Amino acid sequence: MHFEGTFTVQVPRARVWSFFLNPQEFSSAIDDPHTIEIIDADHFRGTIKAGVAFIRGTFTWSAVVKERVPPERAQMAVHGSGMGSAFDIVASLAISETGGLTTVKWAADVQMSGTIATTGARLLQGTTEKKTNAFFENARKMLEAG
Amino acid sequence: MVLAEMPSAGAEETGPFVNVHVTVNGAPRSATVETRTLLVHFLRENLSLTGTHIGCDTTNCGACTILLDGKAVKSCTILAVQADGRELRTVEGLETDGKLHPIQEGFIEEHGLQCGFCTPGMMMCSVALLQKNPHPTEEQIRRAISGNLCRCTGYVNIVKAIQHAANKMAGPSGGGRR
Amino acid sequence: MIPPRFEYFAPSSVDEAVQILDRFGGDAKVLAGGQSLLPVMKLRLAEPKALVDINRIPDLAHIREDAKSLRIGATTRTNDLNDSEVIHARYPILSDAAYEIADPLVRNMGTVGGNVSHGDPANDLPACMLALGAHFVVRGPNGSRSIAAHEFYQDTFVTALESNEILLEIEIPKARPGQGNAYVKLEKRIGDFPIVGVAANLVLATKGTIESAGLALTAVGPTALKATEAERHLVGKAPDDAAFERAAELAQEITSPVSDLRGPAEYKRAMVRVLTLRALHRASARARGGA
Amino acid sequence: MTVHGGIGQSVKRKEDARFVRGKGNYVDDVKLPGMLYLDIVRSPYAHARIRYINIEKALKVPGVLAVIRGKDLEAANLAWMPTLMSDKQMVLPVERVMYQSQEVAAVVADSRYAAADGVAAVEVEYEPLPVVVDPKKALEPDAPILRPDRKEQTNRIWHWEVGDRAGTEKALKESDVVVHEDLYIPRIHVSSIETCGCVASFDAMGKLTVWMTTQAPHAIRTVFALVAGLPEQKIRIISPDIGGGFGGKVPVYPGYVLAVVAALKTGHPVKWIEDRSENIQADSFARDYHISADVGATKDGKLTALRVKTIADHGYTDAAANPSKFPAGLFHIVTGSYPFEKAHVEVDGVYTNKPPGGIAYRCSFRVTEAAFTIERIVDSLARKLGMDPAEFRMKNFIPPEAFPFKSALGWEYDSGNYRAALQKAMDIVDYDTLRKEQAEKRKRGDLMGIGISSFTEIVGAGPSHTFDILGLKMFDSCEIRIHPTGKAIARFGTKSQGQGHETTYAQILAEELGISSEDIAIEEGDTDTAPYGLGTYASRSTATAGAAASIAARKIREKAQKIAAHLLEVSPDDLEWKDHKFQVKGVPDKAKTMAEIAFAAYTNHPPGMEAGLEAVDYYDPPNLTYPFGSYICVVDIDKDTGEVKIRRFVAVDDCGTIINPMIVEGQIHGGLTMGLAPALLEEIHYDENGNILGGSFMDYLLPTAVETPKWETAKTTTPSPHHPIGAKGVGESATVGAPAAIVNAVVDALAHLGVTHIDIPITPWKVWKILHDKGAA
Repeated sequence: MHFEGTFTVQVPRARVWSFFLNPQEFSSAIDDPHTIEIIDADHFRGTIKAGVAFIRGTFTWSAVVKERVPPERAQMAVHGSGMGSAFDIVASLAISETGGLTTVKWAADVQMSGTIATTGARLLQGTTEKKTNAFFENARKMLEAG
Repeated sequence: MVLAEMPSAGAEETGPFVNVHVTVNGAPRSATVETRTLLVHFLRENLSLTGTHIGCDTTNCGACTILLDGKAVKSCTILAVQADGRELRTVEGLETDGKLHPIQEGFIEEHGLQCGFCTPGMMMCSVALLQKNPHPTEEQIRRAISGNLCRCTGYVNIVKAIQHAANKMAGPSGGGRR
Repeated sequence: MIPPRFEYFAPSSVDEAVQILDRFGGDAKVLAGGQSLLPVMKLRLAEPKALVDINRIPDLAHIREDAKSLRIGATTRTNDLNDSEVIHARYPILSDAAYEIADPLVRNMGTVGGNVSHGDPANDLPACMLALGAHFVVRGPNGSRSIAAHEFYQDTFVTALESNEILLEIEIPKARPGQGNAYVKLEKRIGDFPIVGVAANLVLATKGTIESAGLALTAVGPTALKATEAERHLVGKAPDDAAFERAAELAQEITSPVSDLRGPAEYKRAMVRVLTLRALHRASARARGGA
Repeated sequence: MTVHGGIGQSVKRKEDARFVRGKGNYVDDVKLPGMLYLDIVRSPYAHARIRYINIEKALKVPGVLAVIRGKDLEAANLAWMPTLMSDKQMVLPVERVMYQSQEVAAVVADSRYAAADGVAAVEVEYEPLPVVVDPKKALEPDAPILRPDRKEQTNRIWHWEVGDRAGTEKALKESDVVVHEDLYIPRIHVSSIETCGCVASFDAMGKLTVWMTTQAPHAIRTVFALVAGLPEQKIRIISPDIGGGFGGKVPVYPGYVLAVVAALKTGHPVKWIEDRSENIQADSFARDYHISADVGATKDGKLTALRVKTIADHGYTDAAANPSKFPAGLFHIVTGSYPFEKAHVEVDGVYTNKPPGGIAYRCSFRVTEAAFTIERIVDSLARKLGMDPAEFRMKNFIPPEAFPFKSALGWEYDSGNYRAALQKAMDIVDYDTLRKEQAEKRKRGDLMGIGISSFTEIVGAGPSHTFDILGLKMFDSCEIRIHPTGKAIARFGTKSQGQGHETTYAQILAEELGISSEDIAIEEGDTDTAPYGLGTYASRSTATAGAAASIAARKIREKAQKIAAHLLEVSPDDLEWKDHKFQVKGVPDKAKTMAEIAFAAYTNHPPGMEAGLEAVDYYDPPNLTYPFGSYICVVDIDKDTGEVKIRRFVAVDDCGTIINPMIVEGQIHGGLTMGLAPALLEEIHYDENGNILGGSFMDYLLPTAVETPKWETAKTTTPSPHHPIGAKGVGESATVGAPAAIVNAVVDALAHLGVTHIDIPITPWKVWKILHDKGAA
């Protein structure tokens, strides 16, 4: 599944960059209850209780920053497993600035495997898209709120 | 192979458990089981009534069909505790005093079974149908057994078996019997 | 497939049930018929800490028509809709739907309350409730409230029902003279989830025009969808091909089907039109006293 | 005088007495003292490296006794096992998983529930690897090599061809008309209503008994002996009542091996029963054939040549259950019912990240693929020539007088009368009237189609000169003992999974021995008692073990004749077998029944003769048998939704001599339904990441009683000349013949729009799309 979007905030580019590359900050934009442990600047891991309504389970996850070109682009790979399933996300950001406005172009390739992909295919696409959009929308709001 | 230390060291508590009392084929039966015990496992493993089968895990195939208070239901998708205090009937309860139920006769006479695996569920579903509707049309029969999958027979003879039983159960006034 | 462990409660009153739900704060789940919940638990896609079995609470299973409304209790079994004279005669949309929900055995266990409150966009009764303008009576720690069906469905599996609330009853406006309704669905195979379903409810004025219209769609969006524009278009029109065609087009516009094992999005959208026409024609025929 | 329950009688089935009472004994009904349960951790990935498997939490789950990983098996050299096609497959992976839902570890616990909890607690860390689900992409030069363990660094497992390549090319070039079709037969799953499972138990003497859902218990015993190094006399395989097989219970699945290992290590009996989802997602599949076919004809409609190229997707290992000389099974029966002079077939077996297989789906070794191909493409050819498909077939059939007929690809058809079968089907369905109705409907814009399939099957594998599995020749066996009171027991090397062997074998013996079929007990499936045989699949039981029954019975008759002569004080040559007893020629009241003879065999046998009345036969068939039939399907199509409804389906089958007409009809009904299933409903689909879509009965849709039409059956009878009673076998004919009839009917309904083919399953949206694109919706 591929999702992408763009948003613009009235926040300096450096601030946007630091938000998305700081695990403590960006993880606060995740709606589902989660934990995070920072291994080093490029490696993080934790757990997340993800799902929709009562269809929910705990996943362990790990993330690695694959590309880091401050302050304009970055790529992160996240891998998680739980509920007889696994997810792999490659998220990339392109951050540009014009006239005091910072534009974030994001893309996420999400791959689900296992029970969820097999039995939940009927509902997977919409749910994943919503969660992805919600994350970036939360991020935007947090950035704007300062 | 790695063996667990026995008994499992620091194991969490098992359970929770619950007492389940039911009437099965007219006789009271009870057992203490985990709350999560599925009715089909309760019947097969706790009560050793293995005529009720398991063919899927998604409530589709109907091999586990039994009667719960007279209604045909899929026992793989009911907790044993939900049946507490209620009346169950399984394939083992169809024959009475050494005499086969008309549906059992129908399945034999019309060759309504091959491997026999779906048969108990199919018959229990049919018994419920005939209780509610003693003279079903072919369309009604096909609809009534649409939640019971058979891979061997192609259903034609199952339909005939149910019609056979309907005629027999209806008796002389039912119009079907010679 | 074995469900995970849970605590089991079988309260004998609604208040007791609400208390338990409240105590578990979102980690408990109501068990009605269990025909959607238990399969998900067997797959271990849901692991509630507790199940609150509401089947032992008296008087939650009923179908009653009074001066104002048809009231269906939450633990009424789906098949009871099929067996009810009043439903067949006056609310055939519900028996249309009930006749084809899952299979007869599932319908003996599955409840009307479970079907409408599960929040699965592929369930059939939510669209019927939207078309009929139903209200859901729920009770929580702070007492009862009534939620309109069109405010109930928020997202896939997400409804206005709080985790400490229980659906008690569905309240449907009493059938009026000149009312006719129908539910039409397309399946790949009987008992499968629908490819598309359409619920239509029409009230014809004595002069023959459409006085009010309810139209809702199954399995073509994140929830059952109320086709408000199409409904608005129909009101005041004659129940004819032209009005229905335009309503069908308007209904198509609100859909966001996904391509899956039940067909490509393009097909589903096209079927919304076909089924909307069929549902409207059937509802209209029934409104005029036909079958 | 007929014997009770002899050949040709619709006697009721013996086995039904236990099944209708819920007293069948299926594997999951086996319960032993101290029995443990095994459940399996499966891979969410279709292709991944295993980084680690953490079992600490699982071992702490209450009731969990042990966890088995690949590396535990590797130590005992059991991580890999051979397949029936001399490839190898994993019991548990050590390094990589190769398909989604592959076994990764096994948990042993004191209950089913605890085992499931243990499975949920095992943590596995994977590193995803590139996934190949499309066999055509697997053959591209830059495709990842899925099986680096092999010498040949390619995803092509094998290339196999037969026929006259150059001659076929030439004949096609010289043909007036050539039609080409690409046909994809998707991956499907047999989904017998009982899944697979076993109970493994070692006794105090170290003897292993395994109750197992297997169609071939003897072959399994030998495989276990070879793989595990156990002495074969210390292995007993019991195949109890089987809830449907259809080919899915031929392979050796990892779960069986794991249960045996667990029983050995724990000292307890261990039960493993798979869930439906595991069954669909990980057990061997059928079909997945990408077929490309060209057929030529003269302009007056005479078939000339056939060329077929196929890519066979075998998943990550070739674990098909074909005779070893035929990696593509009997696919070269693809010339079907027609006397092609030139034909050529080539097949490439390919590895992908899917579960293993290429097994049957109620079909004899790729025969459905063959029948579908030829019956589809001759339909296209008839259409191109503007000929009626029935007329075209009638014109081209191998004529009855040409049998035995040697096909262009090397088979010798034993007997057939194809025109008679098609004519009968046309008469029953009232073909001409239907064509008129169709013409009128088409004028009104209504869609209706009539489809024909005149298939030829090839079953009863097989003659020892050509047929073996892992070197084991494909004979089958019968052993008969007549008791002193004239009752009998007979044991066979086959194993019924619903076919009714307890009834039909007794009927053959009743006919041959003059003993009521009710007085003959039939046993199969216990390797400690039954004679060795290759098992039941590919419609081979009647053709092989059924023949063995006749021959063994005739051996008994030889001895019985001598005993009768002794009793009647005449020379054996003075006796004849008539009216199911030995009588003095021309003196019917001087006779001895088998009961009298049997009693004498133990109480008063001739001096110098051994006591007893027993015989055994291992029957090596001289040829295969070639059942055939003609099917006509009538469909109506809803032009708004694209839904296809089968209005009528007439099946005329010829399976030679019929032993029990009731059972034969039942087999045809079931076979037709499993022909309908892939034509309209069933398909196992994978997304590009190798996720299986349709991996449970929620999404993999078996036909119910509502979609299944009221099948109309009829027969012609052309006995097999080489089978002792002229029987051919029938279990699979209908599955082989039906799909083409259904597809041909749908294509026929849409032919005026230029449609020549629609891939199965024909879903409503495929039909709607055609109608929509052609402006006809």
